[in-house]
Formats: sequence, structure tokens, C-alpha cells
Amino acid sequence: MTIVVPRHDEFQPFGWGLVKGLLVTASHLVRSYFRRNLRIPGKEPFPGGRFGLFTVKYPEERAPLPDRYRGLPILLYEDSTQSELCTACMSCARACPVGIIHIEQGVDEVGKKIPYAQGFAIEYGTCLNCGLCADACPFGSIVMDHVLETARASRDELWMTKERLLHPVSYYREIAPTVWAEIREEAMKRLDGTVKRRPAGVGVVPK
Amino acid sequence: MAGAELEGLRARMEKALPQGALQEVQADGAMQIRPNALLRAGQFLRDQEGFDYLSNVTGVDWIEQGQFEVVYHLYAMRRGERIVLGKDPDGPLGPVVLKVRVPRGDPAVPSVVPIWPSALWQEREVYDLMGIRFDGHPDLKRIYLWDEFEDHPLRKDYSPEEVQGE
Amino acid sequence: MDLLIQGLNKLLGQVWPDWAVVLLAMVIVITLIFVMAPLTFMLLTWVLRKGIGRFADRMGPNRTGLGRFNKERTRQRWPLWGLLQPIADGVKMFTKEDITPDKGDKWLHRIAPVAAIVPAMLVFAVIPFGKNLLGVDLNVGVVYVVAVSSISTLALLIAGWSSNNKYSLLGAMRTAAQMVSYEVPMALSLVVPVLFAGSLSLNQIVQGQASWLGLRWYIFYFPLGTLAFFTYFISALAEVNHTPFDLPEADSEIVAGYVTEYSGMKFALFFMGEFMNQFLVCAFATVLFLGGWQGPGVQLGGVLGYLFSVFWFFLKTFSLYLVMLWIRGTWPRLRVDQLMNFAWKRLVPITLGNVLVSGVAVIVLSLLKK
Amino acid sequence: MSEEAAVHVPMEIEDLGTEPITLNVGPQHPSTHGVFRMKLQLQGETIVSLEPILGYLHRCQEKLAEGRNYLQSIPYTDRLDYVCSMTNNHPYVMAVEKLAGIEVPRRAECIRVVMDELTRLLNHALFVGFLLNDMGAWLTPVQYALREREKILDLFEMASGSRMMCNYMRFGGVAHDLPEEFMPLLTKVVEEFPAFVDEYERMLTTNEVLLARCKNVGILPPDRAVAYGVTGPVLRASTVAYDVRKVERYSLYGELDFYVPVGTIGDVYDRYLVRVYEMRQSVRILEQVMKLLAETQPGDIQSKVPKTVKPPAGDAYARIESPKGELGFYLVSDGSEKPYRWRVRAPSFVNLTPLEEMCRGHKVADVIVIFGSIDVTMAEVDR
Repeated sequence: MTIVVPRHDEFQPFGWGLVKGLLVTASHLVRSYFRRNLRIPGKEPFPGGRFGLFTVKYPEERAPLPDRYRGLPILLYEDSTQSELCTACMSCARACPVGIIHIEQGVDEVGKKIPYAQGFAIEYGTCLNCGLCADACPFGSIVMDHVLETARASRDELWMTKERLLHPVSYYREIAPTVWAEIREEAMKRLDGTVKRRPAGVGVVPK
Repeated sequence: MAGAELEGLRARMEKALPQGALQEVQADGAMQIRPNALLRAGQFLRDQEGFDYLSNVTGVDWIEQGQFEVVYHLYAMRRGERIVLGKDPDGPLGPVVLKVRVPRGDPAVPSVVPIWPSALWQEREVYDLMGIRFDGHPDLKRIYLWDEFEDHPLRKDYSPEEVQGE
Repeated sequence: MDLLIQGLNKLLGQVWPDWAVVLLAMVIVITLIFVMAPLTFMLLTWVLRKGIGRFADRMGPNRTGLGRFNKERTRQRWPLWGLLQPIADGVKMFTKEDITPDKGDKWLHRIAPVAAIVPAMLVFAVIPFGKNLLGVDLNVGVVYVVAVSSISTLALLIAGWSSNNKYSLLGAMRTAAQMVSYEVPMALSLVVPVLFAGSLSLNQIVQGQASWLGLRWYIFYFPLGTLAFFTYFISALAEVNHTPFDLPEADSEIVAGYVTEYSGMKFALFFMGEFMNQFLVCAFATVLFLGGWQGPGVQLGGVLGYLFSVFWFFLKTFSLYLVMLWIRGTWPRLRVDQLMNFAWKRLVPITLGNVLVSGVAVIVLSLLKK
Repeated sequence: MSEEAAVHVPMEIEDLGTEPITLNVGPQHPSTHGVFRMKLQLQGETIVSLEPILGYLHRCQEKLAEGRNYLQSIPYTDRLDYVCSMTNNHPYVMAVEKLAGIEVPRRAECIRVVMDELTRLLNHALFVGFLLNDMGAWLTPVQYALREREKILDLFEMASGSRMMCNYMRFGGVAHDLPEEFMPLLTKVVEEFPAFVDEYERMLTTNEVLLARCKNVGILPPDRAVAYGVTGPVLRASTVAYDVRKVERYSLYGELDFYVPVGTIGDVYDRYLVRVYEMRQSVRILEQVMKLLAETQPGDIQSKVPKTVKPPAGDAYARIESPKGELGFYLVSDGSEKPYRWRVRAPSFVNLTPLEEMCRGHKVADVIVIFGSIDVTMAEVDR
């Protein structure tokens, strides 16, 4: 069940190996002008035409990202009801390997805890982009964004509070339709049992 | 390794080693050995039993028992090669797990580098991070951390708050 | 230059004294060379980036062009195939911090880049870029070129020594050994076209390849001329530290060899010298073996003939440069001992034999003609 | 060993009575593949002795993992060998599964094998590219390799959501099922890859310069290789046909039909060839696994596993054949949700042990090539 690799000790006219290498690179030079570009199934054809080399000129053009792409975590709220999906269950904070998710649970007038995140902050500077928080979230509230540019002017701006983390559901549905469909199905299943105690919509407390 | 193979090996080991050197054989096949018998056991396992490949050397800090444990994972590489070549391996493949326990106060284990040179850096790593001394190691010094570092980070009582140096 | 002096004499001869006219001609020629050399360098870096890129399935520079913000604050671009990349490089080089090693030999460190670029500039003076278009028509042009271009070895040695860096020192040692060894086969291969032409003047060598519609090149003198061309080209690659003989600046082994401690404009000067040397090696090979500016159309009178000659010269030179790029984009690098073995055990005997046979052949042919 | 060195050093250099110079290569050096430092003693350009110095990338990952629960350590395994994160996930989840007695559905095993072999393809392609880079080829082979790697990374991104830090495998399965567009692209990659390997070989394998640089350089005899515990392609180049995939038959490898390429001498050229041939074998494995994958039920990728895994007290050692060699995880559990001891047996680390023996007597340029031919990732060496 083994192959002994051939060592090419046999005689070859001197320089033939070099010439073969040159021919390969030359074919690339020629093909770089006339090669036919392949289309990735299910994706838009890349800009740059059907023949020859092209690059995706990054800030102006972007290569499409797959639905499952893991950027940095964001929070979602329902467009129609303006209610946040987060119930402050702390699953994500517990799942985070680096412990950068900070949640402050809300209380009502009598001081009873309610399923609502009064404060929510993520330290973007330390995020591993591992996606464990999104996997752990039972209600599809925390999801992974598709934004690549995460540079900020100062370190303080990497402390992302709730106002900047919140995005509408429609935004995420647009960038990752298949993943959202999965998440939503699961979240609705979970919510079904306890839906009586909650107002309408997926979210709990209006924004 | 388990079952009849393990029983056979255990019987041969007990014969080859002095009385009481083989302290305990755990259910999963790990053999607990006295530190002073480690070199003889290693010699026996490599030369007579054909476990010529030391895959892994590591230390475990059992702080509650006040002991350090050094764990060796042995495999029979030449026998494994026979499997790849499509022949009968003709004997157990491993792993043979040797465990040596030493007191936490003065942890010193004989070095197995003369038997398996692959322990050369792995023992240095255990020495560096765990603080277990390997007597007879040709070049025992810190491998990852700088020489002036005093503590051993993988010990359970190491507190990372006291950061040393830069 | 003679032509230039004649022309100027016609224009200014009545007014200016003779020596002033000659001086003016000299200034014009020197200025032209000083302008042309960096321009060639810039063009070459662009060609290098684009060419190597294409060999490696990349685009090369494709963004450095013109651009402006329009009203909507979005950027409009005219990339111009990245043609402005050399200027961007230049700006970058100028703005880099200039570092002189603290414990190095500071004066030598400063002199070395200058010493590296001057020989390359000097060689430009004798290369015939077109019909009668050359700075000076030396009657010992070939010897001059070989002599002057070997000065740059010294510059690299100085650079390596003065940097007080072990990588630089290793690089400098490699350079010295390599350049001295490869100069022997290079000079020996040059003897062959000189024998064919019967002259050391570059202009006359080009004119010697004139007939057959301008295709009587020495490379077609099979097998002697062809062999001489190949040995010349190989040793010239080594002479200018080009792949596969780029050991003096082997970036993966000794970081950057003699330029390790150089930054900013000093580094740029080394870079410039190297590129100009590469260009000159190609130009020299064109002159000696590929018929220089000879080609269809150069016999035409007037400006057209001149233009044709310049066109042919640059076409040939850049084709050779493309071959160098091709090699650069394909082959790995040799090791020190292999390099030396190759020079002394393979190239030197071959070129020596070639010279001998060529000499005999030239004598026999001339006897036959009589 | 010292006698060998005396044979290699050319006598005339010793006769000159020159003193050896010390050359410090690294930690910042273009071809140390990270931050590796070597202290070389040179006679001329010949190596007299070499002292490797490690630890510039040390993060004490083993301690980090002790403070986290089992699941949270998976993203950290990605960062061991950042070139092939999928094969780093695999032995770790295997070790936890062994410890906790978790079954893995067949489809998940298929996906894991697919990912492992894709990782092998991209790692070996990159290896050849960077080896040539170390030899001084001007980035062209690397560029070709990177182009092929991009295609595979696209697949990873599609399945796991990230190109390099995949974090894809979970205890008892994998994180997500393969998306719809994965299989057509995988088929395309598998179909095109042999052509790429052929081109590579045309360009490099019989190139005289490469032959001159690689043949008989850095020979590691088989008995020394076994003694030093070298694994992976480096071991197989030294004629020892030991492959964990064949010996342990973990995952699905018992059912798959593939050959193990073996070298004849154990020099750099053999290591290059073994990797090239392993790429072809990986393509073969992928073709077979794709058939197996088509037979399984989509969606059946995860067995029932509690949210926080709490394995019973005990220890487990799991190892796989990663592209660089034998990657093992040794876990000790005390029954809590955090591991008591978390140990990585890193192939790059152990494979570096015989570096000095391989390099002594060679030139500076050879050291770089030999170091490159071992194929290490410093993140994995230093951990």
C-alpha cells in the first residue's frame, strides 16, 4: 500500500527541465490574456469580463460573501414591532471563549428582573470571530455580521454598545437569507412554549 | 491497548522489572511505574517489545495529591509500518501509556532521552512549563520562556496575575 | 556626438568659438544620458512588475494612475495600467527614513550607492541607441564597457563592508567571488563578435551586421556566434546578480545581502544601478549579437531611418529583458558552490574553446576569400 | 555526530585557521516561517553548529484552555497551526469524544474527512510554493499555490463561515451542514486539482536548479527519524511508511483506498516528492468520500450532545495524521466542565528536533531549504 516516489535520477539532456519550467510560466503569461474565466455556480460572474485576468478592485468592488460568513457579532430587532430579540438569557456571554460580551439585565418598576437587556456591550477589539455566541443564542438575537472593515480610530470605539450593535432583522435577512431562515425557524420553535407571556412578534420588549 | 495484549505485556513487564516497580495498571491500559524503574522499563519496552516511538511526553499537576505525573505515550512505529505495507503487524501497536508520579516538593524524573531522543525538546518543555527536573537530560534549560523567568505557568498554583517581565 | 558637433557648428559656428560648441554638445549629451538613465530605470521597474505579475497569474500594478473625487465624493479613477507606479515608488523612497548604521563605516556607507550607479551611467555613453545615435564612438568601446561595468563590484563590496552587518558581509563576499568569476567567461564570449567584426568599436560592430536586410546578426553565425551569445547571456545574468544567480542579495537566506542596511534613497540608488546594469547587459547583447539598431527600414533616409533604428534597438533590448524576466519568474536560485563550479568548470572551458575555434575560423575564412 | 561534521567541513577551510563566525538568523528573518531563531556557527558559509531558539510566539495555550470549557477551546485549536485549522479541530474533538464516549454520525465523519483532505491539499500546495520561495524563486510557484488554496478556502468559508479560523467541528459532529452550492464547487476543485499538480511537477520536479539544491541535502536516515519521533511527510521521506490514517484507521480511513508515498533517501527532494504524491492521493480520497457523502442523509451531522460537555474523570489521547505530521491531543478530565490538563502534541515542534543534525556541514542556503522542507508553523511550535 505504498508508492516509492521516483527520484528522477535518469539522464535528461541538460537544461530540459529548465526549459519545461519556462514553458509553463510562458503559457501562464499568454493565458493571462486569453484564458476563459469560470463562473462560480450560484454566484454573480465576477466583474472583469469573460476573458483574461481580472482582480476584484476591493473598495469599489467586492467579492460575494457566503451566507454563513462570520464577521463580528451584532444584535437584531424586529422591524415591524421595533422590539429587540434579546432576552438577556446570558447564553452568549457564557459561550464566549474570551468573555467580551457584557449584559445588564433589565428590571421593571418593582425591581423584578424582566427578559430584556438594559445594557449590552461587546468588545470588538478582542473578538475571535468564532461564532460560538451566535450558535448559543436560542432566539436568534445575536448573529454574525458580514462587515469586513472593523478598523476604528481609537480603542474606545471598539467598545460596542447596544445602540451601535442593533440592526434590523431585514438587514440580516438580506445579507444571509438561508442562515436567517434556519435561525428563525429554531427561534420560533423555542418561543412557542412561552409565547403567551410575551407580546406579539419575535422580540419581547419594544425598543 | 487493552484485553489480552495488555495482560501479556503486563506479565512480561512484571518479570522484567524489579519487584514493585510496576505499581498499578489502570483499566484503560496506563501503567504506573516507580521513577527509579523508568529507564529500565523504557529500555525493555523499546528493545524487547518494539515500542520504538515516543509520541508524547507531558506532565500533569495533581495538586491535591501533592504529586506531579509525567505521562509517556509509546507506539510501535516499525510494526505500524508493517500495517501500511500490508503485512501482519505481528504484535501490539500501542499506545502504551507510562505514568510516573513524583512528589511536588522535589520533582525529579530520570530523562528518557538516551532511549528515545524524541523526548529531547518535549522534556525541556515539561521542565519549562511544569518545573519537573529530568535527570540525565543533555541540555535541560527553558525552551519557551526566557531564562530569568522564575515560575512554571502550567502548575495549578501559578497565578497569571503576577506577570513577569514584558 | 560628432554629428551633433557638426550640426551645432552650422548653427552657431559663426558666433561661438569652437571650444564652446564642443562644450555645449557635451553638456547636451550628458544631460540626455542623465535624463534617459532614470527614465529607463522607471520604465524597467514597471515592466518588471507587470511582466513578473503576468508570469505568476497576477495583474501587477493596476491602480496607480490618475484619479479625482467627483461631486458625490466617490473616487473616479483612470488607472493607466499602473504606469505611475514608478513615481509612487520614488515618492515612497524619498520619504523613507535614511539610516546609517551606528558602528559602520559612515563615509564608505555613503559613497557606496554613488559608486554603484556611476559606472552604469558611464556605460550609457557608448551604447549606440540608433543609427549614429551614440554619445561617444570610442574605438575601444567593448573594452571600455567591460572595464567600467566591473567597477560596480567594488561598490557592492564597499556597501557590504561598511554596513557592519554579517548578512551584508556574506553578501559582499558572495558578490566579489561571483562577479570576478563570471567576468572571465563574459569577456571571453565578447571576443567572438569582436573577432567577427574585426573592431572594438561598438558602432563598427553594429555596422558589420548590416547586410541581408539587416539580419546578418552574429547570433546567426552558427554555432560559434550562437554559443558565444548564450555564454555571454548566462554570465551576464550572473554579472548583474539576476536570478538564478542572485545570491548576493538572496532575500530568503541573507536577508538582502549588501543592501540590508540601506534604506530610502540610498537603497533606491542601488536598485537603480542594478536595473540599469540589467538594461545595459541586454543592450550590449543586442549590439554585439543581435545587430544593434539594424533592421528592415533603417536604410531609409531622413528622420524615418533614425526612428526605425531606434525602434529596432529598443525592441530587441526589451525582448531580451523580457527573457530575463521570464527566467526570473520561473527558476529558483543556485547555491554558492554550485555557482562557482558552473563558472569555472563549465563556462570558462567552453568560452575558451569558442574563442580558439572562432579565431581559426576567421583566419581560414579570410584566407579563403583571398 | 562530531565525526560526521568533521567529514562535511571542507578540509582546506579548516587549514586556513579562520575563526568561525556566529550568525544570528531570526527571529525576524524573511524565511523563518514566523518567528524562529537559529544561532549558526559558520566556517566560511559552512555550518559548524546550529542552536534553535524558540518561544517568540509562546502563548501558553495549554494554560488558556484550562480556564475554559471544552467547547470554548475549539476556536483556540484553530490558532495552533493557522494554515490548517480543520485538521487541528479534528483530533481535539476526537479526544473529547473518546473521553465522553460520544458517537459521531456517518455524515459528519464524511465531512470531517473531506475537510481534512482539503486541508492536506492546501497545506502541501503551499509547502511546495514556499519551499521554492526559500530557494529563491520569485514568488511564481507560491502564487500558483495560493491561487489553488483560494479555491479551497472558498469551500471552507462556505461551510464554516471563515476562511482560516474555521472553528467547524463540534463534539459529536460538525457545526453546520454543507450548504447547497458546496458539492458542485468541491467537485470542480477535485477535478481541477490533478491538472494543477501536473503543472507544478512540469515546472519544478525535473528543474535542474531545484535538483541541484534539493538532492542529497539534509538527509535524515530512517533510524534517526524514528528515534527523533519525526512524523508525517518528513518521516515517510525517510523511507518509514508510517501513516496514522492507515495505522489507527480513525474516522472513515479504514474504508478508503489510498497509497502512502514513501521516499528512498530522506533528503529535501524526497520530502518535496512525497508531498506532491500525497496531494494526488488526497484527491483520490476526496473522490471516494464524495461518493460516500452522497449516500448519507443531509442534516444528520450532529449526535445528541449536552450543551456543556462534562466528560467523566479520566484521560484520553487522540491523534490524527495532520498535513505536518502526527497531531495529538492529550486531555485529562476531572469530571468538571473544564479540562484539568489540555496538552497538544504538535508535529511541527517534534519534527524540528533533528534540525541541527540535518543541517550540520551544509551551507547557509541549505539551512533555509532544510528548515523549509520540514514544513513547520511557528504558531504550532511555540503554542
